[in-house]
Amino acid sequence: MTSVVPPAPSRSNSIYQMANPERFDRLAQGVIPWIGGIAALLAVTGLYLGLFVSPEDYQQGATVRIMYVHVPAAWMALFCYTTMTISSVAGFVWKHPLADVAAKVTAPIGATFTLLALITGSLWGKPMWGTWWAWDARLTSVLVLFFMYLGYIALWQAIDDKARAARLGAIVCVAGFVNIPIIKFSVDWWNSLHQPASVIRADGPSMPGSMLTPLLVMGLAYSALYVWLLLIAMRGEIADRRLERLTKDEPGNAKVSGLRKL
Amino acid sequence: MTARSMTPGILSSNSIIPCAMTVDQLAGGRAGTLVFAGISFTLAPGEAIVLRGANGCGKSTLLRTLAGLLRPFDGQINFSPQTTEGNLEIPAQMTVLVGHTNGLKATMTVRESINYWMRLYEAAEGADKQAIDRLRLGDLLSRRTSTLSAGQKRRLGLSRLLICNRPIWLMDEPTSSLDTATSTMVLDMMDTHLDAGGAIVAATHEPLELARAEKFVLEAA
Amino acid sequence: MTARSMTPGILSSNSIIPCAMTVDQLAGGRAGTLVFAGISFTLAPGEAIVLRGANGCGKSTLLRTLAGLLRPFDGQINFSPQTTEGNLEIPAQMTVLVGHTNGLKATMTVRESINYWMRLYEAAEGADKQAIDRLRLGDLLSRRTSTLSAGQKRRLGLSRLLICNRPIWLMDEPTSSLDTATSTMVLDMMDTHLDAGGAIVAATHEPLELARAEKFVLEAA
Amino acid sequence: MFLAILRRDLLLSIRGGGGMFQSLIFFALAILTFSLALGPDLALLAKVAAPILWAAAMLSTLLSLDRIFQADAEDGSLDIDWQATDLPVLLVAAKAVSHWLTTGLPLIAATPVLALLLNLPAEGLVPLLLSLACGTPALSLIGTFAAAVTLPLRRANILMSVLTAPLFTPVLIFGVSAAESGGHDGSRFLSSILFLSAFSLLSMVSLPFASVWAIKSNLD
Amino acid sequence: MFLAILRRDLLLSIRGGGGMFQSLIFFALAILTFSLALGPDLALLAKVAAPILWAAAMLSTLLSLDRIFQADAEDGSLDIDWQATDLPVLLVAAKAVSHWLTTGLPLIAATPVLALLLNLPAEGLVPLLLSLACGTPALSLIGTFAAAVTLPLRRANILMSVLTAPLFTPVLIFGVSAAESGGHDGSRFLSSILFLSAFSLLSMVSLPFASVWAIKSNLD
Ligand code: HEM
Ligand SMILES: Nc1ncnc2c1ncn2[C@@H]1O[C@H](COP(=O)(O)OP(=O)(O)OP(=O)(O)O)[C@@H](O)[C@H]1O
Ligand SMILES: Nc1ncnc2c1ncn2[C@@H]1O[C@H](COP(=O)(O)OP(=O)(O)OP(=O)(O)O)[C@@H](O)[C@H]1O
Ligand SMILES: [Mg+2]
Ligand SMILES: [Mg+2]
Repeated sequence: MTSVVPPAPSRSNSIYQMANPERFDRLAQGVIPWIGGIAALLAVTGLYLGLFVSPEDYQQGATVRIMYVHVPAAWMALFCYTTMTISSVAGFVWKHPLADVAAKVTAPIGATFTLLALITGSLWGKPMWGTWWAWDARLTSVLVLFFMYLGYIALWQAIDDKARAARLGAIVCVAGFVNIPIIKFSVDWWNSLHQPASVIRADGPSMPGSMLTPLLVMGLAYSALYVWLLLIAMRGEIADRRLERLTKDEPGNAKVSGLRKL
Repeated sequence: MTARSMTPGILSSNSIIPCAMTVDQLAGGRAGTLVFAGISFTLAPGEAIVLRGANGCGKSTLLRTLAGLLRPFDGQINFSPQTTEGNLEIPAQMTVLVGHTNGLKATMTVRESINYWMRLYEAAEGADKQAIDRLRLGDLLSRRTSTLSAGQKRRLGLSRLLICNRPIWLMDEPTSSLDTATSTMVLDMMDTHLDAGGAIVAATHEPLELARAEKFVLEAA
Repeated sequence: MTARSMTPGILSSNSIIPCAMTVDQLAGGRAGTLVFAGISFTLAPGEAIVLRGANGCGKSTLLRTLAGLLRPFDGQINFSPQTTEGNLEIPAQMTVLVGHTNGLKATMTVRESINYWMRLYEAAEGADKQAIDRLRLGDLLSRRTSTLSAGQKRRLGLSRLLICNRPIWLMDEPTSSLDTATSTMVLDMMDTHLDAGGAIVAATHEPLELARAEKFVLEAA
Repeated sequence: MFLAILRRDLLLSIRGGGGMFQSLIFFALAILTFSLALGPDLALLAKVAAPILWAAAMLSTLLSLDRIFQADAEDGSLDIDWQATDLPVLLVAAKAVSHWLTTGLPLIAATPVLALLLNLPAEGLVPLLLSLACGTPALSLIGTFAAAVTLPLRRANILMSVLTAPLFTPVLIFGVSAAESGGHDGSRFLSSILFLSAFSLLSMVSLPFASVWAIKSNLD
Repeated sequence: MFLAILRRDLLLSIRGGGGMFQSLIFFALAILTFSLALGPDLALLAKVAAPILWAAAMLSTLLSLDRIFQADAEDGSLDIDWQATDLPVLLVAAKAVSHWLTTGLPLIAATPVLALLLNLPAEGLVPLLLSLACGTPALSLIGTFAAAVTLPLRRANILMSVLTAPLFTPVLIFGVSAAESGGHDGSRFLSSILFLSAFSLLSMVSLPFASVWAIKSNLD
């Protein structure tokens, strides 16, 4: 460990000591168009099924169609945070730099999905509950989730040293994970305006198939969209770090001291 | 503990466990940027190293790394305490650092600061008295640290060395803002520590006439 | 103002209005306690005074009183600026103090700090460039001041002297934590200031080889 | 000089989680916390919305006071600024203005969104904003004065709060009164707004000088 | 070591307008301001008393966080304390305990008086106090953790608040739920109190270690 390896120029960019980001980069480059295509296809199918084929709800009328945008967005909001947590743990345990990158770039994507769920939810709430917003456990906890994403992003932005930001981000992310079950079960624990789960529940879905199918297709479309965005963002981040390393290693910046006896 | 409190004054705070430090191919830096690399030396009990070098060359960074306050990027720091029969418990921490800042709380008095360090380091009785005498803090005891002059603050900061009972002193510009008489006194204090089997690494820009010290320059290779 | 901006670079920041300072039976102190009394001296343009004295004897207190940051308990400080035709507006403030603290904002970069001082003192164009060159801050411009080493911070703190265009420099331990090369440079800077008709009062514990300086010791009478 | 200090303070306030976001975040958090604690009763919320917004504005101003002078005094930049100017009242004015720009103004800007979340009736928004616009300058000026008085007591928030709260109270009372009467009670609204403006103006012409005097007595 | 740090922090917190009074004053001020803003409607006050007390407790904890580590980091005493100990978790624990003793405990002590002012029904007091007692330790621990994470960002209250608020929210929700259900809804009260205690216990066994790890990453 000590004398064999020459001192690393900078830990923050140790990602380049491994060949593997290059391999990832090539792999991702090939896969990205395919995933994008799949996402587009699924989205078109899902929207068609949802907007034209599926029936109107006997209570809600046409507004029920907001569901096909709202529900998968809400699922992804939770899913992205879970992914971030898993990547953070992976980055922490196996010191795999790609895991840190994945966690970092998932945050803005997850924040966007959360915002989408919030906006579509309020749009839906106005006709259904007669208000854009209410301080109810479900809605509030999703808002809190949005803030958690923002906090995580702000942490990465505030700390210049990437390695340190990754370490701190990881631990903050894991600590914040306690909120995910609270969001998920908020409708069961408090009497909430929001309706309880009807798809993801222990005793199987309780929704008619004509609504369930487009909803599930939209769910798959959102997931594909996420993977697509994730890969693009990861490539971007890796390119950024490579660039940063190049500028950092400019001659003149590399003044490294050693001891000389007087 | 009990033995100590039964013989007050006999075990002075100078009864340190001598300890050698071996540094091997050490590299370190700040905020992810490498500042120094390939540093190797051995420091035996009774020895001192004086570090010199231009502003920003990494003296403080090196001292903080030796103190365990910065993660080394690479390399090793090893301590080999020389246990004798009497000293069975060896503390994990062998070094103490007095950095650029003195670590004083503005609203605490000099007396309170010293008492705090006594408890923090679980120091032997009498160490406080010795520190106060040695650094001539007697007149200042009831003063808030925020009302001390620069040199008086530094004197209080240095008194911690005598309280903590650690074998290896890491000193960052120890004599800065001290008057000539006090500087000499601090040099004496360092000599006494070396005589007692202690070791010192000090960074300085001033002459610092420490007879037994090896002198090193830290500079861009 | 308009004249200045029309001739950039010609009016260098060294075009100070020379000013003599007369101190008469000055007494002052801290928190109601008298620290010094009966101080009288005259400082003409081109002259320097070096203050020495034990820690806590009152050097910093005297400098802060001269700077107008402490109310004198007694006595007078008078300034007599030597106006020439070109300089009609005489600023009320003739002194600038660089104290123990450098007055830096942790989250501002070096460049931003210098720009701030440029605007604060309404300095002539080019003064920033000169300060940066003179104190070799070029490499550090984009660094936050919190990430500077002790000596680098001091260098930035001293650069304010070259920006503010005041005739009388009050310097509290100017060379503390500076390496030998930089200390020499600061001495040069002081010499240049004296040549340009400025005056200096500096407190120090270090040798400070300022040829033209009168040396005073501040001590209990 | 005035502009230099203003500009620097604005820079610092947006830099690295500086003061501006701090007040804003605190304002939003105070409101979110209270409405979360109050729970999902929409009618209750609408009723307490204006008072809660005013109270939160006052609290976040109160909390931001120790960044007016304390940080500058600790790092030595107050010495520099004080020594740099011939007209210390300009320094104090710059401090008060920058405090308002980084605290009062963002709060006013954030109010419409938060009012929505608090279910404030639409016709109540304009009176609320007006009352805040007339009242917050007084808060900043009083705050600057209190900060100047408590300068030597490092981070002495306790004294600062005790000093400020009595002076803040009239502003709060008339502010809430103006905000609440806005829709329906024209004469009460007008008199409250007039009082707020008079109070702000009075602060503007007197408190900066009082602050200069306080700092002068406190220099050490 | 633990005791030395605890003792010093307690000393500092009562010294010169130190942290303890600061939190207390802020707590009282927040409640007074809000009740002043709400006006003289006693029935309304009684209804919102418990939530307001909880919200004020949470806000004043939030505000006290930057004195946990930031001041120590700035004046260099964190270096000293960190280097003085072989078991850094003890240092963090001392910091969290002293934070609770100087923030959580005084708040609990002040609650009966303030509850009186807010016209809280008498039978609501004990549940409220119980819920605060079970919940505030979690707040102190979470706060210590957040302070450790944001160590290098001097006075980065914005980030601190953004990081802490989400973790505080469950405590606030269950705390209010416990305080409100206390008199009448036994099972909801019990489950909320159990949740609060579990949350505090979980924080106690995990967050000090997480904080040590965060400080280690942050030493500079
Ligand atoms: C801003 C307001 C809203 C937010 C933040 C929100 C949030 C969420 C979340 C997080 C989920 C995922 C729950 C899970 O995975 O178990 C969800 C699901 C759902 N939401 Fe909303 N929602 C909002 C408004 C609404 C409204 C107004 C309606 C319609 C009345 C609605 C209907 C649904 C439905 C039907 C589901 C699917 C439940 C399931 O089958 O699991 N939401 N919402
Ligand atoms: N907190 C920090 N973050 C980033 N870089 C830093 C930090 N502290 C110091 N540096 C940089 O690291 C290098 C080494 O700094 P260090 O403080 O070790 O120098 P030094 O030899 O002690 O100098 P001096 O004689 O001025 O005290 C310098 O280039 C400095 O600018
Ligand atoms: N803020 C203060 N409040 C009260 N007393 C003070 C304050 N600052 C300094 N003193 C006291 O005033 C006396 C003079 O202090 P001063 O700082 O002027 O000394 P100095 O000559 O600059 O010393 P040094 O060489 O250590 O910098 C000292 O006894 C000091 O303890
Ligand atoms: Mg140094
Ligand atoms: Mg001094």
